This record gives sequence, structure tokens and C-alpha cells, in this order.
Amino acid sequence: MDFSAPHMGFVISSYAVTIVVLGALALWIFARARSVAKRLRQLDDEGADRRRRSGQATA
Amino acid sequence: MSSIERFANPTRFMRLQATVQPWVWMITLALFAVGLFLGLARAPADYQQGETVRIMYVHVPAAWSALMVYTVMAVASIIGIVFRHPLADIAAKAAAPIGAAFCFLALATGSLWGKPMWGTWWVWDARLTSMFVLLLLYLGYIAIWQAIDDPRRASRIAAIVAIVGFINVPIVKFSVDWWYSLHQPASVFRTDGPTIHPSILTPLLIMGLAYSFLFLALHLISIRSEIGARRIRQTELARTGALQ
Amino acid sequence: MRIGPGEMKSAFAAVISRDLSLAVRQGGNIGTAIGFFLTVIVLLPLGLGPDQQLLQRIAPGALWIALLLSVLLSADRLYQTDHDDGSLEIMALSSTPLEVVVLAKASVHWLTSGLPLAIAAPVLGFLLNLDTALILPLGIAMVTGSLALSLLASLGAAITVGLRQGGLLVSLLVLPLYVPVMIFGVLASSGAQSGIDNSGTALIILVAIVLAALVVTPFASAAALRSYMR
Amino acid sequence: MALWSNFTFNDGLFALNTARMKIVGQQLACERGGRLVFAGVDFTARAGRMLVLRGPNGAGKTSLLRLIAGLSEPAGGTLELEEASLPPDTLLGEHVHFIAHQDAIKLHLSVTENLSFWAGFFGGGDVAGAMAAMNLTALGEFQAQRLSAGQKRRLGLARLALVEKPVWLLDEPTVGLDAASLQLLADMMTRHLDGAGIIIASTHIELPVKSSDILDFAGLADRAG
Repeated sequence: MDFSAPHMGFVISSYAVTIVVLGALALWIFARARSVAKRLRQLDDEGADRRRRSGQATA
Repeated sequence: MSSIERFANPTRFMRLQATVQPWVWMITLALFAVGLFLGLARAPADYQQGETVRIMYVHVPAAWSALMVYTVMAVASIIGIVFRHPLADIAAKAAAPIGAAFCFLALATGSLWGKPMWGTWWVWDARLTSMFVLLLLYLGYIAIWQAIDDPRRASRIAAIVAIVGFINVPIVKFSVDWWYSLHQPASVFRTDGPTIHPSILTPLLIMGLAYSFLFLALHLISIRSEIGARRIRQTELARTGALQ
Repeated sequence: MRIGPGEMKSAFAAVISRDLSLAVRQGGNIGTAIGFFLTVIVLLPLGLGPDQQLLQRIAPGALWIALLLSVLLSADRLYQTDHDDGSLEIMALSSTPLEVVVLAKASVHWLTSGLPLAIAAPVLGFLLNLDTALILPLGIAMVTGSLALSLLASLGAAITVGLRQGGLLVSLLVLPLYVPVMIFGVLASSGAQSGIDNSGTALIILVAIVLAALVVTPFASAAALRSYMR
Repeated sequence: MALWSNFTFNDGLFALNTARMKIVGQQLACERGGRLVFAGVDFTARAGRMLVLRGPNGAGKTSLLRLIAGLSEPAGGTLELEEASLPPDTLLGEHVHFIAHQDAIKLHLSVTENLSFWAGFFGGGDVAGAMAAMNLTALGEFQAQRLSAGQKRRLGLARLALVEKPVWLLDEPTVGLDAASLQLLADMMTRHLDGAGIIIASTHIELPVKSSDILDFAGLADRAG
């Protein structure tokens, strides 16, 4: 590849924009996956707590 | 409760996804490595367009994938509406932002390619125009999901939007081609067709495959998140209901 | 199903006559459509300059844009009152399929916006220096194409009927569906303006698009309306 | 509507004989917006009797009526139409009069025009009789927007007398009615029950209608968890 070729800026920009957009998309998807997993764990813990407490109450 | 039954299948999906995910990522990365190597280091520069032709390796696969993802979305919507399968609705919803990103990339790189070729950032060329309409279809679909609160209702309405849009895509393509050929008979340049040289075609196809696998990888994670989000919603609703 | 064709016809007629008299009494639809149409036609030369040649060249396209926007704007709230006052639910509970109701309402919308505009457009075309040879083809293309425009706009209205911020969404959803109608509508009304005369073929394709819309939109709209009732 | 495929039909006579008709709901559950409104609701509505739904706001009375009408689908349980002489592919929806909170009237049409529209839509109906039943005859030429709230309600209720349908689902039909109109409604309901019709109604006040069963929603919300 010849980096001194004319219009090389356009080639680099299009690869850059691809990396930025796909990277942002992936990061957004990862972040969402992480926050959903975290909230699920939280809810699970709360649910377990609640069950334990109600179990003690009836015991 | 009925939700256990409803998520029986999603649970199976979660297990499958966890096993498959690392392999999909490996294949994706390998395809990108090979495709970029062949496209950037091995393939020759075009005798007419010079190095600019290399934009093709990110532009064309993005356009292909945008169309493919819309097809996936429409098929999932049909399955969702006919068989009332919640996983299909979720799959359709999860595909949309990824497809929209591909579509946006096709437009952005197309415009970056157009500037040196045509001297302007935007041309109402048949291909770019169809892509633009496809982006609008994606945005409309995403907006419907945003606008409707109840996921079951949203999935129905969004499915109708996706299916009608899917019927619309070939009609738009046909009409835009007609319109463009009438206003400007000769195509400025061609990126596909039988004249393409194998040294260019091979990396192009590999990049196309790489994009498809990237979609698969991201789609699987998104579906997983969406299933989780629905569980959260349901649990929270049940708990606030119990607190009343 | 046990529904007699007579019952369906009477329901169809009932909706049409009710909505027509409502449209005449309230004047909402017709007023919006004509007002918007005139606005575009008058503002265009003011924005582009009075060059007669230029205006003549863009006249068919400009008239189509005006038609399209007017139809879209007046269709926005097509099902709103029926949805809000509970009529739609009663209709859904009858033996008449909701698809018939959708067709009736789209027809009324066409009769009160698309049709009058399609008839008025060639006449108003003189403001844009429209080629007199194009008056008839433009009229025919617009009467035909506005059918598809009304059907598609009613689909957009059905999809957003239960939503508060429906306006923007309707435009976003309907715009892609309008692209083919726009293209073939303008081609069918421009005669040989762009070189070869393709208006005959374009008109046939326009008719095909109308038929496709006639098949798809009642089912899609009825399905959307039902989802909002659940 | 898909719900009515849940109905079983025991005989296939093509005459609409409702004398032995029963609507039976078993362990019904209803979900709205992902939230469980109620669960485990059992009821039987018999021909010639009125089933009154009682309970606090938000208990799901309206949701149950919409479920029976076929406007929504149950999240669990079954709804059955028993011993009805309806053809097996009938949609119950078309045999139902549903009076909801909205009166389904057009403000820019006159009283007569409003009823004539519904008569036309249903393929025929007794407009004059319906107006007489709810004492609207004198108001015939008035535009609906000039009516008071109670008069609008009466216009909405007049639909009941317009076309004969075996099942009436009434959601708070008495709201806004004065004593005289209440009596008109009660008379209309009594006539319907005497003709072996079914009425399921949610109401806060005692209606002067004989032979009613009560389904109490109080306490059902607790079972929803």
C-alpha cells in the first residue's frame, strides 16, 4: 500500500470511521450486557434475602 | 407462573450462547485479520482509482451486512408474529441497532469514497439512495421500540413495521434504479459484477464474511442482554406490585 | 366465518358516510390538506426565484411533493378519535373485520384529501408554469398515486395511533414507503421531460404499487390497531 | 380473535338459542404491560342472571371484561362458552355489547346520526326503539357535543337496545346517570335478563336488577403474586 498516494486521507478516514463506529457499537453492547447482568445478580440476591427472611418468619 | 414457561426457550438459548460465543469471536477476528491483510497488503491498487479502491473493503461489506441484517430482522419478525415466539421478537429487536450501524457505515464510507471520485460528499446515486432509505427504515423500527412501553405490544407493532419495510426494500431498490438510470444513464463506476478481479474479490468476500460474523457475535450478546432486561422488568414489576 | 357480504358492505358504507359527513362538518382533513398544498406551491417560486424555465422543469415534481406532504399531514390523526372515544373497540367486536373498517377510513381520507388535491393540482400547476401538455397525465397519475398515498398514510396512522408523539414517527415510518410512489408518480406525470417518454410504463408500475398497497396495508393496519387494543 | 378459539362449543345448532348459555372462566389470569393484574379468577355467568363485579379501583374489573369480550388474551386459565347454540367458528365478540368508559359517540353528529351509524355498522337496528329506551327521543336532532355528561352516557347505553346481542359486558354503566335514567337502564337490563341474556357488569352502586351473582375482586390482588 502506498501511503503517499493521492486521496490516501479518504482511505484512512473510512477505515477510521469504520473502527470508531463498530467499536462504539461493540462497547455499547458490552456495557449493556454488563449492566443487565449486574442488575440481575442484584435482584437475585434481594430475592434470596427475601425468601430467607420470610422463611425465618414462618419458622 | 407462566413466565417460567415463556422463558424456557430463552434459557436454552442462554446456555447455547455461552458455549458458542468465544468461537464466534475467534472466527470473527481471524476473518478480519485475513481479509484486511489480503485487502490492504496483497490486493493491487486500481489502475483508475488508485488506493481509494481500498475503501471498498469496508464499504461494500457494510452495505451487504446492512441488507442481510434487515432480512434477519424481518424473518425474525415474521416468526415472532406467526408463532408468537418471544425469542424471535427479541432477536429482531436486538438486530436493529447493529444493522443501523452497518447502514450508517455504508453511507459514511460511500460518501468518503464519493468525494475523491465524484468531487462531492453526497451524490443521489442509486445505491446510496437505497441505503439511505434503508437507514430510515432502521430508524423507524428503532423509534417504534422506543415509543411503546409494553414489550408485547411493541414487538407486534415493530414486527408489522419490519415486515412492511421488508416488502418495501426491493420496491425502493427497483424504483431508485429506474429513476437513477433515467436521470444519469451511465454508471460512474462499478464495484461489483463479473469483471471484478479475483485478487480484489477474495478479500472482499472474506471481509463480507467477517462482517457477518461480527454481526453474529454482537447479536448473540444483545439477545442475551435483552432477555435479561425483560427478566429484570418482570421481576421489578412483580416486586412493586407485591409492595402495593 | 358467518359474516354475510351484505353486513360487511353495510358496515363499509356506514363508516364511509359517517366519516364523510364528519369531514364535511369539521373540515379538518380537507382544510389541512388544501392549506398545506397551497403553502408549498406558493412558497416554492418565492424560494427558488421566478425563472419560468426552471419552474416549468420542476413543476411535476414540486406538485407531487406538495401532494405527498398534504396527504401525510392530514392522515396523521386518521384513527385518533375512533381510538380515543372507544368506537374502534366496538368496531373490532363486530362481525365486520377491522380490515374493512381500515379500507373504509382510508377511502374517506382519499376522497377528502388525495382526490380533491389531485384534481386541483393540475389547475394550480399554472402557478408553477406547468407545461399544458402535462395537465392530463399529471391528473391521472395523481388520482392513481394518491390512492397509494392515502393507504400508506393510514398505515402510518394506525401504527402510531396509541402514541403521544405520533407525528414525527408517522413521517419517519411513511417516508420510505412514499419513495416508490413519488418516483413513479413524477415519472408518470413528466412525459418526455427527461428525454425519453416513459410515462406509460411508469403509470402501469404506479398502478401496481397501488394494488400492492391495497393488499398489504389493510391487513397491516388492522393488525396494528388490534395490538393497541390489547 | 384468538381468544375465542379457547371456547368450546358443545353443540352446533345454527340458531342463536341462549337459554342454557353459560360463560365459565377458570383460573383466569390477566397481564397488562408485563404486570399481573389478577390471577386465579373463577366465575360463571348464567343466562338470565347478572354477574356483578365488585372490587377496588385497579383490581382488574375492566381487564376481566375486556378479556371476556375478546379484546385481550388471558395470561392463563380458560374461558369457555357452554351449551351455547352458536356455530363452532363463532367469534363471541360479535355477540357482545361492550359498554366501556368511553361512550363511542361522535360529538359532531346528532343523537339520531350516532345511533344510525351503529345501526348501519351492525347491519340493521331499531334506532327509534333505542332512543325511546334511554329517553333520548326528544334530543334526536341535537348534536352530541351539546349533550350533558349524563345524556352522553345515555346515548352510549342506547346501543344496548339498538341491536340484540346475547351477552352484555358493562363497565361502570351507571356513572353520570340520574335516578330516572338509572331506572331506564335497570328496566333495559331486566328485559335482557328475562330474554335469557347474560349480563356481566362492574358497578359500585346497587342496581335494581333481580337475580344477580357477585364476583368480589377484593383480595384477588393478593393472589396475584
